[in-house]
Amino acid sequence: MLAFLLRRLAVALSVVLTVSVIAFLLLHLSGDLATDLAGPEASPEQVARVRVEYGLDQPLMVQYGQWLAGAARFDFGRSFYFRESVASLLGDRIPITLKLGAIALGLALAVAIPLGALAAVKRGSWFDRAALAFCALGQAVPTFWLGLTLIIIFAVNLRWLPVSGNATWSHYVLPSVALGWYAIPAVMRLTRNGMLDVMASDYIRTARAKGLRPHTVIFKHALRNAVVPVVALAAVQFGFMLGGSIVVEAVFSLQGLGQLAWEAIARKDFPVVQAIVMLLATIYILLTFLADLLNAWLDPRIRVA
Amino acid sequence: MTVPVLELDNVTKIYPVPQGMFKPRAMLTAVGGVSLTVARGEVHALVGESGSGKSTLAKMLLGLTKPTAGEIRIDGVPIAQTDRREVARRIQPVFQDPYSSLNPRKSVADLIALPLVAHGIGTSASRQKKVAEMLDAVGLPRRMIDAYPGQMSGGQRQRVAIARALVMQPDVLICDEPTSALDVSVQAQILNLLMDLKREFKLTYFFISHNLAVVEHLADRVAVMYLGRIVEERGREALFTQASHPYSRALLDCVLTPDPSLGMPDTVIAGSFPNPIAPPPGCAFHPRCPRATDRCHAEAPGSLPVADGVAACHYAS
Amino acid sequence: MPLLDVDHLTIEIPTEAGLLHAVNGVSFTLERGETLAIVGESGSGKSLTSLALMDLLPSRAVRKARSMRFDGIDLMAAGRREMEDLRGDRMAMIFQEPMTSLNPAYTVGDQLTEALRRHRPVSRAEARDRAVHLLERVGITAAASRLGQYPHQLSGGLRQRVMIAMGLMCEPDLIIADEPTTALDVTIQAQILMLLRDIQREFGMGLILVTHDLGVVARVATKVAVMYAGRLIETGPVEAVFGAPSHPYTQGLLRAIPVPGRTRPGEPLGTIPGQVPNLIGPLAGCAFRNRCDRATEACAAAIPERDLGPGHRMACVLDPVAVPA
Amino acid sequence: ALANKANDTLVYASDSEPENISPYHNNLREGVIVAHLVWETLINRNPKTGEYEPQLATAWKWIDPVTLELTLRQGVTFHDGSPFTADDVVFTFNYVLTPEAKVVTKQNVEWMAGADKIDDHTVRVRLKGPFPAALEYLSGPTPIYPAAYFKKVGLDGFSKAPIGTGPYRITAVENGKGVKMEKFKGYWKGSPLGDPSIGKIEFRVIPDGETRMAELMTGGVDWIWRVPKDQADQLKAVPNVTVLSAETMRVGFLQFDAAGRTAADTPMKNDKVRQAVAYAIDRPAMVKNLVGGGARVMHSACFIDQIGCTDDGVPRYEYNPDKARKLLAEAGYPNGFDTDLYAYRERDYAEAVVGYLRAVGIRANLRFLKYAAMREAARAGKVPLEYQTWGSFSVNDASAFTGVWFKENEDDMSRDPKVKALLEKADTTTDTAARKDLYKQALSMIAEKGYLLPLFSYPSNYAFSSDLSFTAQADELPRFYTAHWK
Amino acid sequence: MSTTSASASAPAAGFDPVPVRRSPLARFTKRATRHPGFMAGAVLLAVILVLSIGAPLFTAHDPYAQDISRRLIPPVWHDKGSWEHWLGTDKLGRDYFARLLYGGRISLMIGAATVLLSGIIGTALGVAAGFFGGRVDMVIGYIINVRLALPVVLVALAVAALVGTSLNTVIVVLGLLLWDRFAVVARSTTQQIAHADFVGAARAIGCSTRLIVFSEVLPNILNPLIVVATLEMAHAILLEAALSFLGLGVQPPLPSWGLMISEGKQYMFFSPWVITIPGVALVALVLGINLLGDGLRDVTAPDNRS
Ligand SMILES: Nc1ncnc2c1ncn2[C@@H]1O[C@H](COP(=O)(O)OP(=O)(O)OP(=O)(O)O)[C@@H](O)[C@H]1O
Ligand SMILES: Nc1ncnc2c1ncn2[C@@H]1O[C@H](COP(=O)(O)OP(=O)(O)OP(=O)(O)O)[C@@H](O)[C@H]1O
Ligand SMILES: [Mg+2]
Ligand SMILES: [Mg+2]
Repeated sequence: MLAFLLRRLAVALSVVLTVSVIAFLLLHLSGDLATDLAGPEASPEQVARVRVEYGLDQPLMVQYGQWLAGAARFDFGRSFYFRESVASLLGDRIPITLKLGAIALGLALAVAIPLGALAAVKRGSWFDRAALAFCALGQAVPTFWLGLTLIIIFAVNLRWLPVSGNATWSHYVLPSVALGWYAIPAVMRLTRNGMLDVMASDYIRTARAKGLRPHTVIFKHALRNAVVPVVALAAVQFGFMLGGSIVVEAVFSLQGLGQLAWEAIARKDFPVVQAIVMLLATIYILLTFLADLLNAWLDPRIRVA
Repeated sequence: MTVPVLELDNVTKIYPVPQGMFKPRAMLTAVGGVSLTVARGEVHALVGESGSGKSTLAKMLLGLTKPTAGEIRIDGVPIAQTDRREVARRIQPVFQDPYSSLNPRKSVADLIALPLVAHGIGTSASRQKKVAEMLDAVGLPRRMIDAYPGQMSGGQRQRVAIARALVMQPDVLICDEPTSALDVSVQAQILNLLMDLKREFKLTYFFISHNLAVVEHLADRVAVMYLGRIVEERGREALFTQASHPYSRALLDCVLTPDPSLGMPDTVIAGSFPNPIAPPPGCAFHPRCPRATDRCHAEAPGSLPVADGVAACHYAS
Repeated sequence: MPLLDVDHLTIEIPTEAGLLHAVNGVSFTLERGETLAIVGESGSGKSLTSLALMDLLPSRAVRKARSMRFDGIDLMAAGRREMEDLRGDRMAMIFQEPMTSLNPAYTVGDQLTEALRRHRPVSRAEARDRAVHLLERVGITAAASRLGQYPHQLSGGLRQRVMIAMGLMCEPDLIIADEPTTALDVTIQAQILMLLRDIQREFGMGLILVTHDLGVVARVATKVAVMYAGRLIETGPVEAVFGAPSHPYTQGLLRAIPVPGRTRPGEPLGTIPGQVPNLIGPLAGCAFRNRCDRATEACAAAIPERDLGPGHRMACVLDPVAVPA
Repeated sequence: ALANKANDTLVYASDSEPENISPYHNNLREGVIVAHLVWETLINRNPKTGEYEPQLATAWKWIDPVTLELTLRQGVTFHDGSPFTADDVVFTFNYVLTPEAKVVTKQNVEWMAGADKIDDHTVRVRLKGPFPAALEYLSGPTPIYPAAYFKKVGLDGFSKAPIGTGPYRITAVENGKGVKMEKFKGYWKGSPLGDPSIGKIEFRVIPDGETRMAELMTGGVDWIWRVPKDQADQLKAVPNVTVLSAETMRVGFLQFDAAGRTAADTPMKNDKVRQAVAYAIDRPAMVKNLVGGGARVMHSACFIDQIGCTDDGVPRYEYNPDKARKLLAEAGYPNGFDTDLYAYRERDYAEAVVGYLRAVGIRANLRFLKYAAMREAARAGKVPLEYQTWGSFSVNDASAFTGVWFKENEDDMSRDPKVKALLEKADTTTDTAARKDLYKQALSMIAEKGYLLPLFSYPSNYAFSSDLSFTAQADELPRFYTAHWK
Repeated sequence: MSTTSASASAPAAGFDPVPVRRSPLARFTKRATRHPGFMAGAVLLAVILVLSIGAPLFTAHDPYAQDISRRLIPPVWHDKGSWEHWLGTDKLGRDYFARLLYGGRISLMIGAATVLLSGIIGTALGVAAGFFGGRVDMVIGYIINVRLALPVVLVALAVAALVGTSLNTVIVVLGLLLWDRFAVVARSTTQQIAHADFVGAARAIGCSTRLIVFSEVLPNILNPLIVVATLEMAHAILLEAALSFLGLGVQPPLPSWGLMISEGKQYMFFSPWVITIPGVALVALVLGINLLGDGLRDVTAPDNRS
């Protein structure tokens, strides 16, 4: 188990490293940052000064090394725009996005797992069909459009919920729905398919042959095995959600990471963009790592290897 | 003395099995030091428990995987020095599961013609003709030429697989449990067919099975494998009447003939197949052997000559 | 009163291509202490028949019968809960695939005690004790320590033993074993079969053994039922059926297997030409007639059941011809 | 925090957040608004009269052309209760002049050489040279910081918890979200800014225009601005929302690669092509239908009310697509041509231009970029056609427009030495009439050659809760300390 | 054997030794036509395809022709609507229906081109990983991991912002980002296939690796890949819409549906149809593709008993 852990950790680390190279190159091969940084009115001397100030005159390898060394200490340099440490900028925004993602994921799981399981148990019924139709439809609705529609209906017309901001929990309702929406079909389908597979498996037949009550069969024997892949998917979805929060945060003017990223891209604030790419990638990798652990815990075949 | 068509000389296959990052990879000896000779025109059967290395041996004979050590020779020429395609012309496989051994996306004609295509033999018309001939040979109606595997029964598929194996007119057919997925009535058909084809095409069979009744019916010589090693290698007659190795004997006891008067055999060996990564010391069979002694525990037996063959048991008499 | 009395069991499954007549009017009885072997080719309906007894058929399958009684209980009339109470308690089942029949997520102990605690008001410790006892009985050493293991840590033979122990937890009156040894090696197969035989004797239960291996049938069963295309074509005491196989199909089967000492090596084996008919749609008359070399016009009509001796019956219009054994 | 009258909290929203709340360290309009609420300058320019009035300084006099002596007001305190003295003024000015201060808009302070304390309530500001606009700057972008506090916390600390002497004090600076302010109880009486009325003011950053609007409609915020015409029109129909429109100095225009820097054979080099473009665009229709609210069509390359700017006698291009097509054919492009239109704001307007060009056969591909990126491309000579806007830094003189776009500097895309010569002469001429005439000649030449096609002036639309009494000034600086609830 | 009359009396039961011969295509058609989801998706998609590809047949309006004096005319069901512009006009007075039809082309084009690119990349990687296993598999698995760790929207936005936005950029960026699912699916299916006996047989026959990959492996993993392709196409279309919505996708005056929503957003409170119409079109398209993909999965699934 420990070896399994360590190996997974090593892989995770090297993935993070590769992502860091990509994030770094992506933004540094794009052109002369110093010109951008110095601003439109800058003279060549000013540009040169900026270049030195931000270390942009160094070879790319050196710049990368310095940046990575900083990143390892959660020091991503200073924002070109805010001239403030990127880490502290991120620090303010991370909780918002994490909160949003967590609520959205919670919402999605809370809706999708029971519905998916029920659809599988009642396979072929009208409920199952409705659930599948909902899946197909759900995946077809663009997040941003859903967000706008939610605003029109629930915030502007009905005035039930606030439009934007993050002051109270009620502010998170609409964005979470918009963000969680896209994950519901995937989780639901996976739960349903997993349940179908499991329900058709020999050990469920064994459980039924023991005369166990249907709820024991479904909840103890079936769901436990059916959610194993859901755990991994949930982690992946959470990663996607953090990445996808860019759209939702833009729609709902939530000042989370996504919003910061979008603005930073627009402002060519590279240290911030880099840091966010890295951060999201790291969170994703961390999550899949945790999901692996959770899976190992849920599935003794991995745990007791 | 003529050169045997197949010779295995101390063939060993070791698979490294990863066991985690910081543990060294374990070495699994799937096949350990197997030496065999198969004479032209004979049926050489290989029996043994699941996991004893039969398929691995077959794969090496087919050139699908390389032995870790030892040498395989066809007509005296080492396989390692032969072009793989040349090996393919001489040795062809028939697999156990006729469902997975045929590409479900291909029609019977394409399946049977594949070896010709792979070796660039003939035009499409001549291939077509050849396919038709092969269908006749394996007893399939010609109208099935456009059928897909999904439309055929298990027996029919196995016939297609055999036709494909024969289209290049090989010398040796490696049959890895060719009938164990089939019903008895179909099994009989396939066994009859194999025997007919052997005569017609002068084939040599390397026949893997765990059904000793089938082996007895078909084989000229029989090798019994246990945990990657040949524990006994005899002519059929000798093995079935006077098996020397306790494991062979146990296997024979377990042949359940449809005779209600016999009841269950009483001499059933204990235990189950040991872990191939950590095989028992000494004679690998000793933990299950009713006659094991301290010597068996300590010392691995070599091959002792017995009547019409060899046996690897200290007490083979 | 027989332990089990099945009269005219029919199972139909609607499929894409049409209605599949998977089991067609199967009747048999089983007494306590008897072992009934159901044999037949793949797809002949053996598994469905045994699942039908347990009411474990796939949901689409439709089960019909004139009557089906287990120890006097009308299984056709029994409700879902009644069946649940019977299953695992008075009737138990052992499946073919020991690799997949145990839930990978729970320990052996958990899965063993579960059945007992479901049906009997026993404490955890009592259930555990019984599990240990039974594991030992089925020949598992260090039984107590096995309880904490997960199925994947056991070999196939061990798992099948666990399955058997699981079936025995409530001391059922009937055990149905669906090809319990097909996936196992020959030496292990012999061990498991002996175990089943011994246990059946010891507990005096009824045992239904589903298999396609005639050798197993001959050695283990007291009664045999031969199925073909969803029908029972010959049934009777094992000595009678093997001694005087009467139905052309049974005869064909017995001719097709090589028997060391009886068939001559290298000689062609007897074969049954053709294929099993497709069971979709109505099928009148004898299902075997297209493969039967003695078929006549009469075979297309309804086939009567004929008594051939005490308990020995077959479904064929032809007079049995003795075949050289 | 809920916006509205009942809570006595005015929430205003805008799209951008200043990179640093310290007024010397950002150059964003949003920053300027906060600066005027929280800090004070020595002098106040009355927005109505244009007169300079005492604020933190009660009196000032020129000792010599490069020395200004100011007498400071007594009894003023900073938001932390510490008194305002000459030290604060001296510290502020000397600090912002140091290179370490990294003041963002250097021209706001660079005219000063330094400040000296005469006594606790008298300071002298030394100039680098004679600078007639000194009072203008002392009444604008030069707020006074608390010396002691700033020295204690440094810029970083200051930008997180800034204090000034202004009518409102900051209670929270929330990165990415905005700024919270409340009325400063200790604000001195008799300020020219008047007595603030609203208890709490909150600035919220809401980047998305529609979200701002939704918030306004649902009462989440009380005040938004820069509302596009259509929304402004529609908001007028919404109960409880008041809409206010006013023209600004900003002019939208098209610029052409007349110098041929993108390619030697670019169609943009051809006078007829540029004129064709001018004829192709229905500017009155754009003003009427797209821009609306106080905008005017411009015909000269400057804002018409700027001193020196005139369109009298300057050639005009009416909307005439047929003529445009004809000109194109004459120029050798009977089937039109493909080009790129670069733009950075008001995508609708740029798209409309694309549509008009398309109608006469010029297939323009819109390249919508961020300002800096577009400017970089333009300066590098990669832009054939550009949709630009210019606000002249709010300087009320034509030179502030023409000087940027025609003096053969990097932003000049036509690079005509004759135009440059005329403009240089105009900029330095003191005689008003002569100057005007020179501008007229230059502007006529620009228009005739079609170097730059002025489109229209930009209006600004404010929308706010009808509970709020708010007046807008032409300088685009909302002064919330004068706002009050109805 | 005298079964002629017998089989005549039992016509339906198949004594025919070769079961009813149905070519894979016939089987596919039969199953497909019985699958309501598949049919619904196919019809929906067909309608959209016909409408957008044959756009000039359905509208006389030029999607680019503007008339800013006739801006924001509401659709015909609205009080102020007219049949001349039955879906109304946009902010520049362009006919909304025409833009919708031509916009469909863009969405379809982006979907198809992206999937083609990502499909090739992903399949190549996946097949290589699954087929060769070992080190190759490790490396490719690693690449897939890295790709999955990169936040798609963010990276796509950043790249678009850097290299400039255009139709081609969007296609290339999405194509380079969306191959992961192809790779994962191709890899796992190839792994299964590579261990199937028929691949072993092909090797033993002497087939070259190339022949094995192209004639034994690829045809057998095609079905799941086609399913992935449809789903990824939907994904790409949605992503393009999201990028365009954020202003970093396709550029005006191209009438991409995402862009239409983005532009219509300004008017959403007072003229909701400007986002509803392209939104519904987008939903319909993606729904059609998704239904088709799901249906395809069911229809091409191997027969199984349960
Ligand atoms: N590619 C491989 N990597 C690692 N171990 C392998 C590999 N292939 C086979 N083995 C191991 O080698 C041993 C022999 O396997 P092999 O398939 O040859 O047995 P077999 O006798 O054919 O069994 P069966 O009767 O079940 O077909 C087994 O323990 C198996 O787990
Ligand atoms: N769930 C199902 N759906 C459709 N058909 C089924 C289903 N289960 C079984 N069948 C069909 O019913 C028939 C009888 O099946 P059954 O499993 O009883 O056969 P069997 O005799 O047990 O065969 P085997 O020896 O292969 O286990 C077969 O034709 C099979 O295809
Ligand atoms: Mg094998
Ligand atoms: Mg079965």
